[in-house]
Amino acid sequence: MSMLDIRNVTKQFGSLVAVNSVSMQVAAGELRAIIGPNGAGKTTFFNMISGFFSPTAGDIVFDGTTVTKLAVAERVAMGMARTFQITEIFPELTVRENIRIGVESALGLRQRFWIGAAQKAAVNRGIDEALILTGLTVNADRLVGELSHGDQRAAEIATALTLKPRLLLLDEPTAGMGEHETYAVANLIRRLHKNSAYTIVLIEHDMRVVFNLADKITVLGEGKMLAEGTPDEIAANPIVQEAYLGKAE
Amino acid sequence: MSTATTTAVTTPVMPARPWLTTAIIFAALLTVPVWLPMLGGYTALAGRVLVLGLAAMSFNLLLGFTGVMSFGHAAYFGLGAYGAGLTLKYIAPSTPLAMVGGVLLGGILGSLFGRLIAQRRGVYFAMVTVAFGQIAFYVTYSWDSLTGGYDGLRGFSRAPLNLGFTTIDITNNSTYFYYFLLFVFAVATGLQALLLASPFGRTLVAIRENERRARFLGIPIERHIWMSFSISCCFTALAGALYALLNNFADPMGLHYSLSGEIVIMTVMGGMRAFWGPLIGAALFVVLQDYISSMTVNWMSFVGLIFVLVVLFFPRGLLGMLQKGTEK
Amino acid sequence: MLQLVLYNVTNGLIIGAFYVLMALGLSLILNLSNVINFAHGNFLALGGYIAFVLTPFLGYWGALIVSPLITALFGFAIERLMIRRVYSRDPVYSLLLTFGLAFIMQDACRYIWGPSGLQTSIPDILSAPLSADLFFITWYRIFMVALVIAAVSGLFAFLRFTRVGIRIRAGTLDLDTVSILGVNVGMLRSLNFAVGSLLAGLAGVLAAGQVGLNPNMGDDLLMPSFIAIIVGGVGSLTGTLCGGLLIGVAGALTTVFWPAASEAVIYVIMLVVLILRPRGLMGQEGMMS
Amino acid sequence: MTSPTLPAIRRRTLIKSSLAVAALSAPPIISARGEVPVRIGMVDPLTGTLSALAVSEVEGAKYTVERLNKRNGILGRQVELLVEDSANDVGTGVQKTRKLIERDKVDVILGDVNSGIAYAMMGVTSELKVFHMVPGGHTDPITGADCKWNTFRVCNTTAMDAAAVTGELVKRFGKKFFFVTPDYAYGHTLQANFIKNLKALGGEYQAELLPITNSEFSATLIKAKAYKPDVLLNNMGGLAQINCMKQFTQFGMQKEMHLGGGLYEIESVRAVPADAQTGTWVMEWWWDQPNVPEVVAFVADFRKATGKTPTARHWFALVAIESIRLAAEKAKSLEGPKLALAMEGMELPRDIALTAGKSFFRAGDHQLMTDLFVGDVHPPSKGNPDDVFTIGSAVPGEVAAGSVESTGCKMVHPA
Repeated sequence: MSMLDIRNVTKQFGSLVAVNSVSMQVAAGELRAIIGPNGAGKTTFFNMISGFFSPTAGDIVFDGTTVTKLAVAERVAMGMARTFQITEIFPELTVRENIRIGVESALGLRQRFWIGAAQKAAVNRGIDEALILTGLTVNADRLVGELSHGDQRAAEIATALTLKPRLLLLDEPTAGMGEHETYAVANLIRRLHKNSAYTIVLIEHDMRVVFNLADKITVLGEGKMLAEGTPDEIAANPIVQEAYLGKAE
Repeated sequence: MSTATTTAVTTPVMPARPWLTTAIIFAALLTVPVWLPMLGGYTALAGRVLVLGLAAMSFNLLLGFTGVMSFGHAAYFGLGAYGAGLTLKYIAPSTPLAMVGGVLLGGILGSLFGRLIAQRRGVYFAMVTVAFGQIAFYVTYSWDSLTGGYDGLRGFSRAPLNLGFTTIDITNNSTYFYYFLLFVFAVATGLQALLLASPFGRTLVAIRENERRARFLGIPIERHIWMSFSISCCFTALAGALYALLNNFADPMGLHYSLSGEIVIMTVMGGMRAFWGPLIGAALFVVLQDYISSMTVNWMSFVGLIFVLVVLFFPRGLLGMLQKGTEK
Repeated sequence: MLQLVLYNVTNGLIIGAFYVLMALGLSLILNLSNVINFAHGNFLALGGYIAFVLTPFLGYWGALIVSPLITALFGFAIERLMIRRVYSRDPVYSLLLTFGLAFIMQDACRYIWGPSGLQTSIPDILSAPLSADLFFITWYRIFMVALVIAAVSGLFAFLRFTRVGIRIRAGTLDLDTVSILGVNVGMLRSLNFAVGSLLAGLAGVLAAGQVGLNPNMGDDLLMPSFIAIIVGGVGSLTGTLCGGLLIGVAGALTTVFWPAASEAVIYVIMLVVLILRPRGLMGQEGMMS
Repeated sequence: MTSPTLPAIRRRTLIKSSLAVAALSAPPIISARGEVPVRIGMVDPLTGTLSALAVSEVEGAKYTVERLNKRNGILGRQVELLVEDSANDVGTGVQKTRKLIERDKVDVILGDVNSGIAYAMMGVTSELKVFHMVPGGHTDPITGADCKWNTFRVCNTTAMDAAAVTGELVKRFGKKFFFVTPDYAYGHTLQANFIKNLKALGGEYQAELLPITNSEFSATLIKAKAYKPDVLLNNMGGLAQINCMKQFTQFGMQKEMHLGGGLYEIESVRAVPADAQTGTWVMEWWWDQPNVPEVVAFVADFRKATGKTPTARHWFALVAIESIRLAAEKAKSLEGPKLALAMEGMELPRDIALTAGKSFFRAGDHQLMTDLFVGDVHPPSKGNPDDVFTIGSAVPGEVAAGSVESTGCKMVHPA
């Protein structure tokens, strides 16, 4: 059974059809990349999956449950986590505090006014795990707002990981990064996928990253699904080439 | 609330040396009856600082630590005062019960209002809170038979504290009453500090720092803003109850939005990102106002000028600047 | 009875027209600059006082025209000197700034013109009642309503047909895009603030003829204006217009049946609207958040 | 209607009075003779809606203190006046009272024009056992149900005003009244007092309660016109009172009924246009009493000293401070309890009472019993801006006040 099953979702804003009847299945443990030229509807598609807004038509099934109309918090509780194109962090807090908020929320402590020693220890373990997994241990006590772009992204991913998500949604994880940082973030994603077996869906512009990481690629264009397949299949697909390079003479 | 504010200040939740700051503040507060008269002050002034300081600190749970701006907090302050006064007048002459009465009245109404407005943000939140505050003002002002209307609620006074083994006379001894205020203040601010250090408190800071990220960590934002609003109202109402005990009187001006504005300026003046900032702001504001209003009838211009100068030149507030200074 | 009701609907529209003048100015500034101008009532008072000073020199009609323009200039200067400095900051700062400004302006009026009320004169022709049967409607009231209608039509025409007006409307919807298109957003905001002040100044001159002048005269109008905006729906000027008229009429109608509740009723309306339709009568979804 | 020179006059007055206040609150100067001066603390709303009245009271107090210091002071000591602004806010008023007593160690407290603040101040003064004089806060309970051993009052109660004016109105115009009353405690009390007196005279009435800050009276006036009363009784206060009268005159209703009410202070009368300078009202003191030589002398002296014609507010402050002097001389002390006892029943000489009738502080409720002047307000006559009132009759205070029992005061002295 697939982890994520999207059935003919459509999103209309007024007269504009941003996403037009797209379907997609992502298997457990898969790393799926979504690509497409600007204005293809990638982010709208992503926002419907994560619950930012509901589709106009169609259904989204997450791990056997229909989540089409559920609010963000409910999807998060079911194990969906995401990052954003522009890094969304708590800039005035340290890396550790950023992660702590995620851990406490994941452990269901978010409305507690008091926690015991055992829970405190569990929280600290969760924080350390996320720090190690993302290689942020050395920067743990620095303010996130002061870190480099790549490290901020890593911190955002670390915070998302605290939720122990069964599905990790990454919106352009390498956007606006230099060569070096892109490499580091791509490596981090690879580790999460290969070593920790996370199911990941990501939107990405950097084709080297996409073709290196993805198990399968979905290509969107003008709100429609253009193609789907392994990196090799996509690379050879004339429709994709046309969408990206324009119609051949 | 958003990352886009250019006044983004890189200060942690608590000052670098929280215990030192706290120790200095309490040492100063404990010795007020000794040093204040020497500087030409008087104990009642310190009482007012404590009460308004508590109100501002309670308000700051919202502004400074949740990133939500209420501009109608005087309403809950005033309701707290009426709650205390009505309890003393109609239920029982007990000072602790009066405080409970004040907190319940301000807290419950604040909580109900909060439920209606938790999904609003920014200036719109502010605007709706002002309007709501004016409803409360209007009702106390008009409900003559219960509240005494325009003339205020009279005919009650704080009762001596009966501790079982002894009775403390806080009715006629202003020094005892000051220490009583200080005790309540310490307990309330202690609770606030614990709250902010708790997981719940951290979710509030998370909402302030980045609402979208907090939402995608599974924090139910509206619910937490509502809870924060309710808690803030309860503490503000407690301050209001103390104000009623201080004056042995409650009047509708205690709910008016001009007092809301003063609470906000105290908070900003002292530093809204610092735990003790609002207290320092309240002290500065109360003393300045007391001094200026004795010197000139045009004190309103000076108070207005304080607002303008703080906003234009000292937006971090006093403690904010000090913290920035020590970090360098 | 029916007659009494009709009388009061008329009266309510007159009062509502006042709220509308105040609230439209507030609303303009709020929509484009995201600032709640707490000093708006003081701009109103200023307009009234300036007209009082000018009347001996320009006569009533001259003062009526010139005073709002001076108020607008003053608003423009205040925006340039102070308010623009806080646009990029947390909204708490703009609130505090206009709040402090309100204190200073009120105190300045008190200092210059005295704490107790001043009376302005209106031309005799305007102070007479329409007729013996319609003794409660003076020509002044008719004149006020006519002027408000003219001002509001003028404002809507300005927003619809002039370059600046169209840009203000566009900026309300999406300021970033407008600035990318090369519009001087700073100047746009200043002009917009000036237009808001102009409306307040006009309201001040009209109010002075009706209830006289005193330093706090704007305070009583500020809260109804907030409520007009909330009820009408933030972001919609038409909403503000309807909100103002609605609460004006509701207040006046209540006077017929339960006079003591005539102030309370506008708060009740706001509560009902917020519970049943949180975005206001004509507000767009999401505008309030 | 309005002269262009008006603002200039106002401005000068205001600056002068604000300077006066500033000077008064400057640090105390030890008097040349070396003894400790008698300190009088005064709390009044110098800012806010009542400021015009408060400024008059402070001027009156300042004049009186200067006059005392030129004579023998109080108990042979110089007198010093310390003024604080209550800003028309209870919390501020209470705080300033504590400041005056605790820090500045004043001997007696005066204030406030706002009855609510005056009442709250009584809590502080009685707690600290300091003598308290309320020169001009009108709410009845101050010398009624909530009376205190240390508090005396100069100005009338609303009950006295209502009783005095009702008789005059019924005698001159008729027994059918229409009340326009603000919907709060003061308005209710005032209306109840009018109705009590009206019923005793066999009258009938209709009443309408309105919000305090009401500015639109047409609906109410339409109802009044339909009722065809002899008198429209305007109980509104401040701006609402004036707007009610303006609309009354604009609608031409003065041809059909008479207008009247309780208090209409000269500070307000002078600030309104001619169409609101009308009706039958109470003046608590009036400067134009040509048959009383003490008044003529005082008015001349006050004008010389301040350039102004004294108002009831000036007189309140004068009576308050001079009475304290008399009581202090009688008690040979400024201690609260002794001063209070000395003042009970004390009769004021005519050069202080400034009226022909008998004036004294009634022991049972601490209320000053003095003549009330009922008469007609009119636009300035003979070009004198202060000549806006003609006395119809003087009603003795005791007649207007009724018995001590009827006030509800039960005076309890400290043990």
